[in-house]
Amino acid sequence: MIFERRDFLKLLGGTVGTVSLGSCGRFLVPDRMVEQALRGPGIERQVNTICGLCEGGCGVTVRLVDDLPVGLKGNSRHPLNRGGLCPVGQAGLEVLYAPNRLQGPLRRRPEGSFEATGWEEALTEIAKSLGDLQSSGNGRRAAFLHGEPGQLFDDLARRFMQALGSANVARRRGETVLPYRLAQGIDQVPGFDLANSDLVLSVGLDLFEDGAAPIHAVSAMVGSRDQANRASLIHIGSRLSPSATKAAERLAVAPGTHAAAVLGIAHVLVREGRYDRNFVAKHTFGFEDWTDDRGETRLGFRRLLLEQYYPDRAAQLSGSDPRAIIRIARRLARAERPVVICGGEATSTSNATWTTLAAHALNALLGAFDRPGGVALPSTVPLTPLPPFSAADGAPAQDGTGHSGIFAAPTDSTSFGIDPVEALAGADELDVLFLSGTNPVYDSPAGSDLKKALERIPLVVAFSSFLDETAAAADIVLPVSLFLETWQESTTPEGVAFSVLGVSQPVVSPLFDSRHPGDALLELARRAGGGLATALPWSSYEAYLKERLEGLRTSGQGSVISGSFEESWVHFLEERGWRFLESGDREAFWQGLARKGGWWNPVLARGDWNRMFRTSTGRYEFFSLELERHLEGLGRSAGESEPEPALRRGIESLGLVIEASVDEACLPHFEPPRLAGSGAAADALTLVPFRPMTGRGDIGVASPMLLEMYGYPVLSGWQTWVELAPETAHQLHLDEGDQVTLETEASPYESAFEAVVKIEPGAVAGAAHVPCGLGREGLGGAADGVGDNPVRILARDRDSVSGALATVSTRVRSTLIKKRARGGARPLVGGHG
Amino acid sequence: MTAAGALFALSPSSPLPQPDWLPWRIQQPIAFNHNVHVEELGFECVDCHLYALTSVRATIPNIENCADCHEEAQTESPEEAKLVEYIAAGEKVPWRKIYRVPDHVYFSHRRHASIGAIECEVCHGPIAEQVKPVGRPYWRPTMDNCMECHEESGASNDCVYCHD
Amino acid sequence: MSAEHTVRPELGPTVSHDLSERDIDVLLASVEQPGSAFRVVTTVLVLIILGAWVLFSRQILYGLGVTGLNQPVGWGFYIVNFVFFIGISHAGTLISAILRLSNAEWRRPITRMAEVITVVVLAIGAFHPVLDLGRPERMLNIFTAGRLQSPLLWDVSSISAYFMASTVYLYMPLIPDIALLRDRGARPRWLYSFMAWNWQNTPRQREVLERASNIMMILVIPIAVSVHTVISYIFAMTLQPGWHSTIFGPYFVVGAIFSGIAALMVVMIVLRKVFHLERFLKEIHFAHLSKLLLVMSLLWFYFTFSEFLTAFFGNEPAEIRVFFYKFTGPYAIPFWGMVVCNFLIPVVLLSFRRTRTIPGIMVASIAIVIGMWLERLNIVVPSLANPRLALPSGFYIPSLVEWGMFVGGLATFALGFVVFARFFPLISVWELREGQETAVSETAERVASYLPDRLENAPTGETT
Amino acid sequence: MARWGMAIDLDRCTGCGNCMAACHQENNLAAVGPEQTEQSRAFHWIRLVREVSGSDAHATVRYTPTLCVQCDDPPCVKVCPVHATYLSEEGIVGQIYARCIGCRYCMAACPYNAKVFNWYEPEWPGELKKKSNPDVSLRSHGVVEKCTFCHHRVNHAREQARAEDREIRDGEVVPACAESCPAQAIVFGDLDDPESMVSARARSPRAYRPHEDLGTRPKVFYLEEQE
Repeated sequence: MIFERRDFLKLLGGTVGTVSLGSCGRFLVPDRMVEQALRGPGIERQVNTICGLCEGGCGVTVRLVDDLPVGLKGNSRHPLNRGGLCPVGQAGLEVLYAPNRLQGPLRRRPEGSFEATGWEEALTEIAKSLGDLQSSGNGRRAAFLHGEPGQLFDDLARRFMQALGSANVARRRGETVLPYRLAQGIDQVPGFDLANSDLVLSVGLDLFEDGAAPIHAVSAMVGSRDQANRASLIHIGSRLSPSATKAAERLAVAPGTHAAAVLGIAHVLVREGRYDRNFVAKHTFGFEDWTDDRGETRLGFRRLLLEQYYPDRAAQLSGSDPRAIIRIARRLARAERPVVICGGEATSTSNATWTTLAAHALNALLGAFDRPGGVALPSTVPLTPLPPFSAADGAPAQDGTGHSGIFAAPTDSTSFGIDPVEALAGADELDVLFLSGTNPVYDSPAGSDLKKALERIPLVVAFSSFLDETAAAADIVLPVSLFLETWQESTTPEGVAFSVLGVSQPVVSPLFDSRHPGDALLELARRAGGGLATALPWSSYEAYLKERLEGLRTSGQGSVISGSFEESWVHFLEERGWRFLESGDREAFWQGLARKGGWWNPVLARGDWNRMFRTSTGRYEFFSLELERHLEGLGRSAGESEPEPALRRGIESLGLVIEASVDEACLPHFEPPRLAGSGAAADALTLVPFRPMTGRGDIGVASPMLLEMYGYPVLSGWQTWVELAPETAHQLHLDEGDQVTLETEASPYESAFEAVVKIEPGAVAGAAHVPCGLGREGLGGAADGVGDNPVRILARDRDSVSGALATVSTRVRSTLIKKRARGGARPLVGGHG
Repeated sequence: MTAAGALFALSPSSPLPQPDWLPWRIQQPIAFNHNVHVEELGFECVDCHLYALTSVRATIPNIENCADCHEEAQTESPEEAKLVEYIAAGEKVPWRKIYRVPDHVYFSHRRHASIGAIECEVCHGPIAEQVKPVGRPYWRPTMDNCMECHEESGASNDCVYCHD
Repeated sequence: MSAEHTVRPELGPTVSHDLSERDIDVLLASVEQPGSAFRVVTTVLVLIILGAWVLFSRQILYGLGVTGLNQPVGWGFYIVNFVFFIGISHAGTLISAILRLSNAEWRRPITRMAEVITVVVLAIGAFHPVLDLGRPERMLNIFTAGRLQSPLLWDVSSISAYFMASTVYLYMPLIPDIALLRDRGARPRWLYSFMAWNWQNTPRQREVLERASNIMMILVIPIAVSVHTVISYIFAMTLQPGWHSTIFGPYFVVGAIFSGIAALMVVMIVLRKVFHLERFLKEIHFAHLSKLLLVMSLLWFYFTFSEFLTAFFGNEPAEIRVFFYKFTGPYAIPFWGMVVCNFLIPVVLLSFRRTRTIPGIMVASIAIVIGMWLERLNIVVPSLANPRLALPSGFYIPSLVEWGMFVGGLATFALGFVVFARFFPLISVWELREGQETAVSETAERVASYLPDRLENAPTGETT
Repeated sequence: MARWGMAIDLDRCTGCGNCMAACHQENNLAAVGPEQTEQSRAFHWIRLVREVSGSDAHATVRYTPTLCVQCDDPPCVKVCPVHATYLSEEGIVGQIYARCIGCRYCMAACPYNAKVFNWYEPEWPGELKKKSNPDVSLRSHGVVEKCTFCHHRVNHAREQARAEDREIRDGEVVPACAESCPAQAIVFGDLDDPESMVSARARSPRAYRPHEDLGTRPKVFYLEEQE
């Protein structure tokens, strides 16, 4: 098209000379591209790649005019999003060109401020430290925390640390896998086959905006289906999210009480006998009362349900409506292929593990395992295994010699795991810390502690595209190339039923002096030499990816992402035991993979119950024997030797109030959520932080568009809001548009959280829902000083069992600081036209 | 009257040849000779303006194209010597565009030259006969001019076809 | 009412008294002895106007963003003031034409001021839409690419016609007075001798002037009516609730005349005081005008009542939203303020002889001017603030720039008068003189013609 | 000649906001910033309008993607004094930014509040302007703008179709909002072609047009939610 119009380019053309005479000598858009754009023929090209802005890894198609990217859209062939693209993905180019991106490596001066440095100097310095650790055998004094979406990067980071002799690697992820381990014996969040389900019960998860792959949920449940066989959604939650408004049935429950409602539903299913008897009989454990080794009768799930969770009580516990509970249960029973998915606020509480167990138990009652539209385990991605290596000090890190890393739960811990940020904040004896793709100082309640810990660590290396809160606390900040500038991969997001591996290819050469963290790690390994260099021999991250992904070709499984016809053809062949061989040689396969944007395997291995249930009983465990063992172990370490008292002691150490029997603790049951702050005060609200669609991916706030439409469902932009139910607002004498502060008992006044009131009819009374992602500082972009960060005032609490962070943990009081100045609500009207 | 006549003669819309010193006469860095290339050497327009039929912009050829023949001087022409210098230095020739439309106008060469089968000469005039670069458009791309031609040729004058 | 002015028919066509030289001195005092007060007032007003333009320069630099306008309230003070000022303009030419046409003899000292109001205020009002344009530099597109289908273009035509007609209509009766000033040697001489158009007061000239005036006064009435009707069409031609109303044409015209007379009264009272014109602008004039005002107030109420009753009774959701936005919502204060100012205050003050005094009339008139401004605000903003779709209702808080331009507009209005008074007599000298020469006899004749014919003059059936 | 129209299936729409973002990027909309947003000047050519019925816990909320409905009898076109907004041959209500004088009469006349105004010169922090779509001109301050049904995409499709000497196929033109919708709630096409997807949806018993009572004959159809 006519590019002269682009006055920026004219301007740029004019200033290229000036800039090149200037100190840096870097052009944001290379000369060649400016020239092309000004005079080029206007030839359009479309390149498929993967969005790297959140953990979802949707396929995107980049539109380039004369090699300049001018638009992003969803890749219509990508199995995850099928052409859809969320606002954050749409903002990809705004992030790419964000004026506040880091332009080169930064190094902290002794007095504290940053100075620009080069990659050469920065890498040399880091490599030196690594070399020292290596030679002194102090590899364990290094740690690596990352939040990169791809499994392959995680592998690389682990190998890197392992070669260094350290087990201190952790990846921050969305959902904790513990409940699935307890019930199913698997170490992953299983897939939920939304695309074939006819009824999805979402417990706490705002399926269409939150979760690992919301666009996948929309396209699988609605987009790719016609009117007749669309999946209905039932939503159990405290907030009236857009998902909740679209749900066919909605059950409003008080924050943290989802389990009660879910168990109420289970009660109805069981009492009316409308559960999958066949599945329960064949593949589950602990449904009926059972007798243990010592001959004692233990409580079964059935009896627990029937005795405890009759709808009236379930409704009373969750503050919901018994009739709705019965209605939902019957709807589930009527459905042919229902599935239950749990997440979001339901798994952000101190009782999250039991809540997830309860929700997952519904899947078991419904026989949803291993059938279309149910719970599935995505097939393993057949990556080329990493070549074996021996670590520098000859001792692989997790060798059982006692050093299992700082990210493993300490031996005296009551919970299975520990939140990696808390672990890091509490760790001493660290010399080097790598942080990549994560911003815990900002988004973790332990952030302030972490910040102090970072000051103690001699060398903190942060990989980041922006000088975010965490990078600002690092010693060396290495700028990261964005997904449009580099090779990158993304692996199956949590909860997706098929396996997918997206490949992101560079569309433009890096605009700034940035690299992919993988490239930097490989370079570091080379420089540090020794075991590191032998363990990580690849010349570049691209070469590493190429080698690992070669396995996809040789395995003959799955196929490169393709159109719907080809895709169903592959499906057809593979279901009948055929193997669809990808086009010939290695290079051609790699080219095809890059061109199409990825690989996927839609085929689900069916009937493999040993893979599905890897518990000690080989069944789905309503009664979790592993949990029992854990609790008993806790009791034993506290000095009890007999199983029964040990179990009781173990439960006590969790700080629970289970009255009936100890067996309940090992079964899905309702445990009241722990909420810090005075619950007695009449005006206390439960603070429920949520992640809006626009808040996905921490770097989303680099985009003015996202900020402007941050709260589009409640017509809000550039501010943090708090959603209150009408009756709650009325009680507190608040109106739409009022500005309030939310204070915890612990928080001093000056750190009180500020927000603007939005009245949400249909939200649960007594809850204050606030969006995360705003209240940024020091990013240097549009987001600075916009809104507030609720994480700041959260009480630090964790899930009693898994040790994961609990963010629905705090009670707050609201104080009006400013009445609505103008605008605000109008009499609301229904109907249209 | 004389003054008015002179003004008219020098005005950008005058059909008379424009002296080089007029500010609105666009000067090119090299006095390219279309005549030699087209009439004598037999090049077609699209041999150098590669995208005239297939894309939005015809593009002005630059050293990549010119280097095919002019890596070394073919003649004694001082103008060619300049080009050879540019090529040797690997520097782009800063050609200046003569036909421009504003930002809010969509003009596609393909639409006109290829789909509409309009000869290049209709807008660009007898460019092939020129021994020196032209200093101003033969046919000025004003809205009136566009619409007149559209009217005559039966093309649509609907605003959104060209404005966005 | 003094006795000497009471003309009884039986006295016949006698001239009761002449306009003395002293009277003429008083009438021309503002021109001949402007004094330092003139300079001070002019300076102050010019400073205010300059201040407004300094504020406005921000709008020129940055665009309309400096106003308080937004989506959905895209029109605000500029349009409100446009309608308001154009409304005021109806005081003048229209009133004066009607009074002249109906031979209302008491008009003579009033018409000039009325006509000046029209011209000054029209110029100010017509400028407001230009202030309101996002791209004023493209204003000429209206002429090069105008579409007659747009009510805005009707407006442009109608207002420019009205402005032309009013200017001519102001100027023509001014010629004999300019000639008088020329003859008295007022400075600057070139101005008066140029503008006097060689007026020698010959019978032929008088005849031409009279005929031209007659044509103009007939011409100007439909134009004036069209102006405000067409302005109302800007609103009424859209589908917006609160605007899409057939009553709007007459409603606007009535409102315009109403506000115009009130503004005229204010101007008359002020100038009477400033230039000591008590002997010329007498209570009888105010009494007549205030009765007219009272009638207009009632008429205004009638229209308003009809307008809102239909909206309320119809109970159409979009309409009723606008209705309650005004009655009980955010615009309750402007709305009820308007009712009080336009109806309660004037009706109470003007109905009773005890309050129908000059101060009473002044208060009522000022109230009406404010009330009518509020009415324009009530028309423009609430309809825009209440979209049909389920959007949040809009709000509008005028910015400093808009207030500045409003004050600047008022100052320009005052300045217009000051400048006019500096150069031209505010009361038509020759018309007063003519009145004294001929009016009494003409009136007597006319009145006699209304009375039963005398027997001896009666046409007899036999003769025909 | 086509008569472009759109059908939005509210039963499919999940209120995800992707259409807003896609439109924003496709049509080079500039964010207006916090102060202006506070002043109610933020704009989107398509936005999710939220309707709440009732005010208690049983209240329901629904989201309707709202855009210029491209009336066949557009109230805005009637009032434009300078032919800056007009009804094109193919039924798209065009907005010619270079002609617009910024009187905002069309905004006042539009019963759908579909038009927005550039109160200030649009701002592009840093180099954000670089990512702008070259097919869509950048607006300046003081002009009205609105959804164009992505008519630049229509033009491209028409050009392509004519180059291949054929008619534009149904589904060949996809506006940015429809393209990005993961629920495939938005269908675009020729209303005069009875075979087209959009005609089929427009004939659905669930179909309605916003404010049909006003006689504006919109070309955007909504399909009522079921249940």
